[in-house]
Amino acid sequence: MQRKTTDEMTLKEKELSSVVIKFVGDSGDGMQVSGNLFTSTSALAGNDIATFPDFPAEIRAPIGTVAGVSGFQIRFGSEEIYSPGDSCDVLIAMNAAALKSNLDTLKTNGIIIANTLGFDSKNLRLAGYSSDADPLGEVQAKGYKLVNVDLSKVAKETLADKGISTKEMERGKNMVALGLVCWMYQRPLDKVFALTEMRFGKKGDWAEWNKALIQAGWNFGETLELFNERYVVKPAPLQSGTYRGIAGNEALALGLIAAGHKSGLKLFLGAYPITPASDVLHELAKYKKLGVDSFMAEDEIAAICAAIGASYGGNLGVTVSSGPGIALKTEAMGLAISLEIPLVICNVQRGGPSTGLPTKTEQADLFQAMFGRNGEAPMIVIAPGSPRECFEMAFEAAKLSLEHVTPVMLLSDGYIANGAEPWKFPRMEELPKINPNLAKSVSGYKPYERDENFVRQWAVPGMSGMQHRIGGLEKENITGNVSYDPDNHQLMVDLRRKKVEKIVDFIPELKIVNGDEKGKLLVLGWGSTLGAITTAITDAHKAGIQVSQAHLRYLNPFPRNLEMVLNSFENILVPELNSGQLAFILKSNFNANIIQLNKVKGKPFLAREILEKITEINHGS
Amino acid sequence: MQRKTTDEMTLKEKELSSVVIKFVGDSGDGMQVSGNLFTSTSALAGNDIATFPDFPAEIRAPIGTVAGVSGFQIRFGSEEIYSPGDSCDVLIAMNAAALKSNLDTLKTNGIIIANTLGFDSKNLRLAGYSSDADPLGEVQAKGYKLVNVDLSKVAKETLADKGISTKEMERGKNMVALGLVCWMYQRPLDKVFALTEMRFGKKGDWAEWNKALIQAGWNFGETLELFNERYVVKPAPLQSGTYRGIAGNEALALGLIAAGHKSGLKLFLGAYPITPASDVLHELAKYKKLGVDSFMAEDEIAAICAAIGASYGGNLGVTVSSGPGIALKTEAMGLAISLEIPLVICNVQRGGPSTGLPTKTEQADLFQAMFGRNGEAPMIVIAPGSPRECFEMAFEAAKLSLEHVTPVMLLSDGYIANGAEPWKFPRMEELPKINPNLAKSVSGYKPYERDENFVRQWAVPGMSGMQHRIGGLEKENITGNVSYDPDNHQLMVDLRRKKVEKIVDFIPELKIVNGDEKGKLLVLGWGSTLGAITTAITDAHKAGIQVSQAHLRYLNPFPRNLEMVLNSFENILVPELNSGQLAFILKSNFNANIIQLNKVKGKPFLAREILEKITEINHGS
Amino acid sequence: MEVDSVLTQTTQPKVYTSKDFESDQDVRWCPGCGDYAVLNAVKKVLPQTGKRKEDIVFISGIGCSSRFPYYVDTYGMHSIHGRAFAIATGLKITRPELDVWIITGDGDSMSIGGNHLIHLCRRNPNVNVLLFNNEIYGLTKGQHSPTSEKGLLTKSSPLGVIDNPFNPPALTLGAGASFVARTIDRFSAHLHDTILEASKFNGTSFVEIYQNCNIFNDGVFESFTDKEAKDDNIIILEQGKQLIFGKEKDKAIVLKGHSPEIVSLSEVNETNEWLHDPQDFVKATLLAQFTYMQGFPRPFGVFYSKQRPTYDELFESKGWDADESEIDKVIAGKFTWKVD
Amino acid sequence: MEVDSVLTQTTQPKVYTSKDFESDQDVRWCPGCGDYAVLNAVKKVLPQTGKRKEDIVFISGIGCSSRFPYYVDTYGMHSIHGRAFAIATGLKITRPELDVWIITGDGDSMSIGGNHLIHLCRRNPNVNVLLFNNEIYGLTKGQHSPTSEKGLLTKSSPLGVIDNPFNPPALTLGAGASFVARTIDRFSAHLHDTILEASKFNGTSFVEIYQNCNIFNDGVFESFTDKEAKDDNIIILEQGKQLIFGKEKDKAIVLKGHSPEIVSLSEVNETNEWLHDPQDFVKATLLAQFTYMQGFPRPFGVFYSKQRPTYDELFESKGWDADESEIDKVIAGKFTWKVD
Ligand SMILES: Cc1ncc(C[n+]2csc(CCOP(=O)(O)OP(=O)(O)O)c2C)c(N)n1
Ligand SMILES: Cc1ncc(C[n+]2csc(CCOP(=O)(O)OP(=O)(O)O)c2C)c(N)n1
Ligand code: SF4
Ligand code: SF4
Ligand SMILES: [Mg+2]
Ligand SMILES: [Mg+2]
Repeated sequence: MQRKTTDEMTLKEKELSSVVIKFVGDSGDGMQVSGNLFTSTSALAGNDIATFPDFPAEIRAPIGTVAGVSGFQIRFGSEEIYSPGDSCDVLIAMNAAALKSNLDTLKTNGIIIANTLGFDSKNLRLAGYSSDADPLGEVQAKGYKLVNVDLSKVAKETLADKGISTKEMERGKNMVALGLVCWMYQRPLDKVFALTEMRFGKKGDWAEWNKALIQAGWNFGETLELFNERYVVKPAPLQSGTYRGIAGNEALALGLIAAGHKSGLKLFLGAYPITPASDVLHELAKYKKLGVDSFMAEDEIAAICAAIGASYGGNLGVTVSSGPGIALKTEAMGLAISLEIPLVICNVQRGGPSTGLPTKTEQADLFQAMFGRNGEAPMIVIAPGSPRECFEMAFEAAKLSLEHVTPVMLLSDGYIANGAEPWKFPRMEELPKINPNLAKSVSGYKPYERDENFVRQWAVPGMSGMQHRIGGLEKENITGNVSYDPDNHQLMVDLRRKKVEKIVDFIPELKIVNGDEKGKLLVLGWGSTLGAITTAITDAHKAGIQVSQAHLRYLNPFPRNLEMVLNSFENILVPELNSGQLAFILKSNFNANIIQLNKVKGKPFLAREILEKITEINHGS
Repeated sequence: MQRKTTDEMTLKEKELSSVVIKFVGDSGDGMQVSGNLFTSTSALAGNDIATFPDFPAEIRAPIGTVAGVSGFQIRFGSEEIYSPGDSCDVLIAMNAAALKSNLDTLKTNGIIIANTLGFDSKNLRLAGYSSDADPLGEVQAKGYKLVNVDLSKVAKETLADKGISTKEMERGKNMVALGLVCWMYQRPLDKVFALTEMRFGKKGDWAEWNKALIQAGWNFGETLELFNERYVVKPAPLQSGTYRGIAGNEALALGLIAAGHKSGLKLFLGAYPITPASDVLHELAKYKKLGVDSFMAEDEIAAICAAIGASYGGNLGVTVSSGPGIALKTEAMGLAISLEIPLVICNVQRGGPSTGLPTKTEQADLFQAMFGRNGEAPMIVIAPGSPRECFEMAFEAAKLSLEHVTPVMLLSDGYIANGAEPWKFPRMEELPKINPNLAKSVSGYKPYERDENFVRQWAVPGMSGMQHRIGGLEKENITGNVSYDPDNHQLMVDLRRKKVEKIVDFIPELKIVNGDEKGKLLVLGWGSTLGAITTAITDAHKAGIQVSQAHLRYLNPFPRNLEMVLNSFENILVPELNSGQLAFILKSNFNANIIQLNKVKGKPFLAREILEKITEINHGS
Repeated sequence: MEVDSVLTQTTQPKVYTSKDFESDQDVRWCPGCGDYAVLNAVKKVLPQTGKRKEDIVFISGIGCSSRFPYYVDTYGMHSIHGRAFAIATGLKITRPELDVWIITGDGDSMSIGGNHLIHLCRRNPNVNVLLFNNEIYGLTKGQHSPTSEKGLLTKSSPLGVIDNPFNPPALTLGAGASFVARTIDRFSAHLHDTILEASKFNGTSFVEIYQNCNIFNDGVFESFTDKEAKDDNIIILEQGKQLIFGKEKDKAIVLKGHSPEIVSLSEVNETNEWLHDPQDFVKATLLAQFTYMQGFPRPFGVFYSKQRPTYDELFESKGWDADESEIDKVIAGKFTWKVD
Repeated sequence: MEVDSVLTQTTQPKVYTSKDFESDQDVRWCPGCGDYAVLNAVKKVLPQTGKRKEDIVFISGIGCSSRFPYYVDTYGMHSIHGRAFAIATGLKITRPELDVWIITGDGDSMSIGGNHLIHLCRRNPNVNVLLFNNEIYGLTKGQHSPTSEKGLLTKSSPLGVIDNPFNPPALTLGAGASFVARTIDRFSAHLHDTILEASKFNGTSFVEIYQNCNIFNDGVFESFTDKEAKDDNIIILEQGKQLIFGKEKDKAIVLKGHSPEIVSLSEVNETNEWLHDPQDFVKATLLAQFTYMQGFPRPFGVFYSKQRPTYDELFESKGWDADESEIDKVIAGKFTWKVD
């Protein structure tokens, strides 16, 4: 192989405003590590970022098969980034299966960096190619830019003298790939090394070796005539401040911790593992030393019931699950609603119905959240729109719950739970105080006496002179004694509803975040579609289409001005990752021209899909 | 006391078209027995009838207290009777507590037959009257007709020589009351005696004694100047045929038995007791000898899961519960929806949320039935309108479920579950055959291949050559293999929805049952409000108000012509025993002027309440 | 913290009488129901626990027995069917200073609540479980329960129960319970003492209380309470004492190897003598087996009582030791960067 | 009846080989997972049951192990988490002629499914339960399970598990199980034989299978499989044989009264000799206790096996004996009247 130095060749340098790359390989290939390091590097380079890991289905499949492919997608740019991108500019494919299952996400003319060894006949067979197939030849024929690199060989050469087995040496190939990509996008090597040290420690063999591997990858790019271009992605115009990367589940956990501390109450999590919600348990379980109590219960019912018990005891009780687990909590949610105690129920939604698609994303539990209980059982429902919003909205859920002494459901989903973005995180002193509506004076305490917001005072065991008994039977207004009185039942049903409706006074109005306040078309999303919608709107504006955007974070009750907002537009496009659940609710409540855009594929929207619909409506009108 | 014979006095005879009487006393006073015998007697007399028992809250309270009052209301008439009546003409009150808790249901100028001993100072105290209260005096002052009868004394006199204790003799007072009421309404004594024999046997002391007690009551009316009127209620113009009395829960059980037999499949009930659904289990448990399998499981989840197992094995799996139990079944319902197997889920609704009002009625689980599951999980939902319709609709639920191989939810409620009416019951040969869509040919069986109605063929264990594995994960179209494919998921979500929507071709259109086909006002009800609405409509028509009536028995999917029907009326009044759940769904689906009438008091509508609303709308428009 | 500030307003432990624990609610069980006896016994035990009223909490499920919390003037929750165990666990481990009682029925605890019961037993938080076993579903008016004897005719079993009944002491021992006892509504002193002992035990104390439902299952326990019959049908367990029973106190149960045998008192000797030792798991298991062993008297008393670390101790709930700056650190995480 | 008419088309019992039970689905456990061994063993056992393929049904819950049904060419349902027991009960009692297997994990069966498991044990329908105990949640990637040992560090227990683990044989025996056994993925003959014996048992047969999860809990059972260590750490139960173990087969477990003791083989005598008797409930309970008894070897084999009437026999499911006229009578009820 002929080697040249960079000086000798004419290497074009091209400036890009945003790039999507995806590391894909076998579950054991360390793609998440490379991806994460590249993300941090890009963050330090000042780019805006969104990432999404793409794990294989639950069980580890045999090495080399399509079922075992693990990916990490990152989009970084000099402009604001709202989503990890519809399609990739660069695919780093460690084996044939990785290429096979991800080729359709690559842009026309996109670059494929193929790890040579991963495309040998054994790997082709494992990936399910016929014995005479030549996938790499085919992709070239299709016009993709193919860069074949023997990453394993570089790794082996780099670690040749370290006295470790070939297999272990080859494990370094993900770092070589990282180095190569860092070279392509001119990420400063010193920062990459610093990050590597943070991750693998400063001492120990692998700390050094990994740096050597990255350097080898970089050199490989530098010295080899693999590419005729190199790219520059300048810093994005981000707000100044200190940032960190955050995934939704982590943000959710942190939001709860912050809320607990701000309320002066202990945070208690009752949970039972379930994909994609388990990480919230894992995260909170770490902070016992700070006073966070987490309890893994025997099932979801026990989990919510333990949280109810904790709340009853004057703590901030929280339970976290996903669709099937939330289904099991239905009866106990009714109890919490009837008791009127604080409780935060987080549903990190996944594909349904039933066990469905555990590792895939969906927004199809909105109906369950709104309506899925026996009797008249209204509950506050809110939903974050992005990973970092999981922090804010978890905090908000706890705040509403404690201050209004009533359960709150928070709807996240697999997409924002695992997706990550930079976050200009707040300091605790910047966060509002939470004032749980605890009973204050002993004299004449009545458990179901309410204030002007229909909120009852919350007395907890240990408070002297306020002993009382409550339960799931209908309660007499004010006293809380069991009551079968017909009029009292009507009254209590109404009061519980009014209490939830009254929340409208405590939540922000809906804002038009993009576009005009009035017009032909409003795109109204909720939850995790925020990024894709924002990208689509931005693209639409670039294309000269007049369209506005608003995003619902409060689903029950709706913001006070929603009706006004809806009335300000001729058409309302409601994109949802379900068959039209929010649209159904809107239609019932408001007289607006609702146009649905639905996708139930276990995948987030592509911005393109939304843009197409916007364009279609724009043409049509 | 001065005695005269009937001949000596001028006793007016008054013809009435409909009468409401209520037997009320302590739980131990035998009110249900008197009520039931009077009902049967009136049935034999050719009247149309509706009855409603009014049990005390769950636990037997101390004798004589308001909490322990048990009542039995019957309305009988020479015209068609649709509901047990808003208010009573006659109250037979065995004690002070009975009067206290039922006085508000008595019509102005209504008759109170008061059992003297039940109003002694002890009973007044137990009923919560102050020591100087004179409730009987008060009711007279208010214009009610008070008839004081020492029923216990008559009973004791009648049984004086039988060698039983005074306490036992006094137990006969309910039969004395029955005899007296029979005299008032001229029920033929021979029929009453025959019915008494049916109930207590022809032999044995009490068989004879009861007849003597009834005779004594009759004689008491005959010989005493208690009343100046006696009443005639002529036979109603009922369709000719053989009738029986039927309560909703019994009808539900019988409908399932009939459906099982008609389908050739074994009926399997998996249930866990819960008020007001338990009677369905009790009823079905009796018929083991006919081939009905009933299984009392350890909880509601096991109950539905056992039913799923039974269905999976080729039986007609059924589960029955009420709100809180249905909540627990949520996850498993999702499984049945995903598996696409037959399953009938009956919810005998009660007051909610949570444990709520277990013995009271409500229609507030419609949302739960329609939307209460994770993911896109549509399910057929149907609801009977009266006790006897519980038979038809249970049969229909089973038929739709078996023929379309999909779960069906049936919504009954406490009111029709316990209420009873005459029923011209069908013979088995008159019922349609049910054709479960069982797999027929072995070759190339594909578990999720569908016919033109989107219905899959159902192969069950034991069928050779059709072995297959199914589960709650998303399934590949046709093969049923696990599939994570995005497009397949969308396809399957759509197919499951279309299958349910397609049911519209197999259900009857909505009929205007009363009034014109077009007009200003349609009253559209669902479920147990049928009787009260029909009464109100009939009354409205009598009052010259133009209003039409239609009743939804199919809630998902709606009948094909619902939109057309709605469009034929200026206003649609939707009375519901909830806060407006059907109204909400209608508003979302149709552009109609929906007016809600809601009552959440644990009690059925009074016809009057609906009539008032009709009148109000009529004036307003 | 807000809760604390209110909590510290509270008074010091008081000396209570049974009457102090009467609530303002009418007791609504059927006249003659065995539940009354248990309520009375508990109201007598509570003053002896040394706990302040406001630090005592009764959590129940659903059932006749589960109405219990309404009738004691402490904190209380009448929750949902079968879930009292889980609710009490969440409460106790976050507020270990509270005295937490669980009230449950045989259906509530062994049918729908079975899973939570066995998990409670293995975890061993310091709570007291009073299981009102009437071998029937009272509140729903008479269906068979998981403890109903085979063949029992009820509304739900018109052909007789075919399910083998659970043996509550055996089940809880198998699940790892650390304190297992049985008593009966009609022996008021025994009832009182057993509940008192349970309340003192540090760990989950499980007390099965035979409770007569005079409406739907009247007389199921008659052979243990009937003056004539009872002495031959019951055996009272007393620590360190022999297992002697019979009207004449002339029969004893001994161990032949690992097998229990009924002998006349005179046949007891050093090698076969069985002295009751509640710390002995195997003996407790054997006693539990008597429940359904033909010819053996039914044991009442403490079968097993052996302390081990409680779940609330191990769980180590504490307040926010952290000040805001520590939370700030957690929120910041390990890797941050600055944008100017 | 329709089902019957299709069912009677079926062929007579065939002679199968293990291969006949291979389904068309790729097996998707991690390479090295202990689940493979169990699958192989079951596929070898099935031909020996004499059942037709179409009469065999595998019902599982959710978990790695619960993927099992996809891999055998019989009928099967991969149901929902913890509910296989209930589903299998409904199936078996209505179709008693079927051969019903339940596949479950330690989380599936002892955590979320605990209640259904204990009720299955007490009811005793003739089904076979294979519990894949890897002392971890595999499918959800490594949380502690109810059988995880105390102190285990997992994602959900970063400070170590504080819950006392369940002892599966003890729990099931306490719940009234009639057949309880334990085996392990790595002893293929023992695994095969135990499953075969379970399949032959008429009643609920509960088999705990120690199964290595080489991803999230690798090596938990190493001391029982390690060549060097195992002989001192395990004891193989064989009917009628003494409880002998140790590398030199020189140690025995004997009964001193009701207490098990480890002695050297030479110390065994007539009075203390312990011959394994799976019909002896008390001995089975003692064996179950070895699980967490310091210094005692872990028993493998059939702890307990005692027939009693099965639930499906008692349930007596039958078809519609009735013809329409009988149903007509039921519909008419006791009291009818005529209107002309
Ligand atoms: C989820 C749910 N299922 C069923 C019921 C109905 N229910 C109430 S109490 C009860 C059983 C009562 O039996 P037990 O626990 O033995 O208590 P007892 O009344 O005998 O004291 C049942 C099935 C309910 N309230 N909630
Ligand atoms: C209702 C519900 N809760 C939780 C889950 C998530 N979940 C799937 S498998 C599993 C536990 C798996 O552990 P185990 O039963 O031991 O099986 P293994 O994977 O170890 O074989 C859990 C919690 C689920 N699928 N459904
Ligand atoms: S039904 Fe039975 S358990 Fe319930 S209160 Fe009455 S006697 Fe007691
Ligand atoms: S995670 Fe563990 S139990 Fe699951 S397949 Fe992999 S090795 Fe087996
Ligand atoms: Mg009970
Ligand atoms: Mg496991």
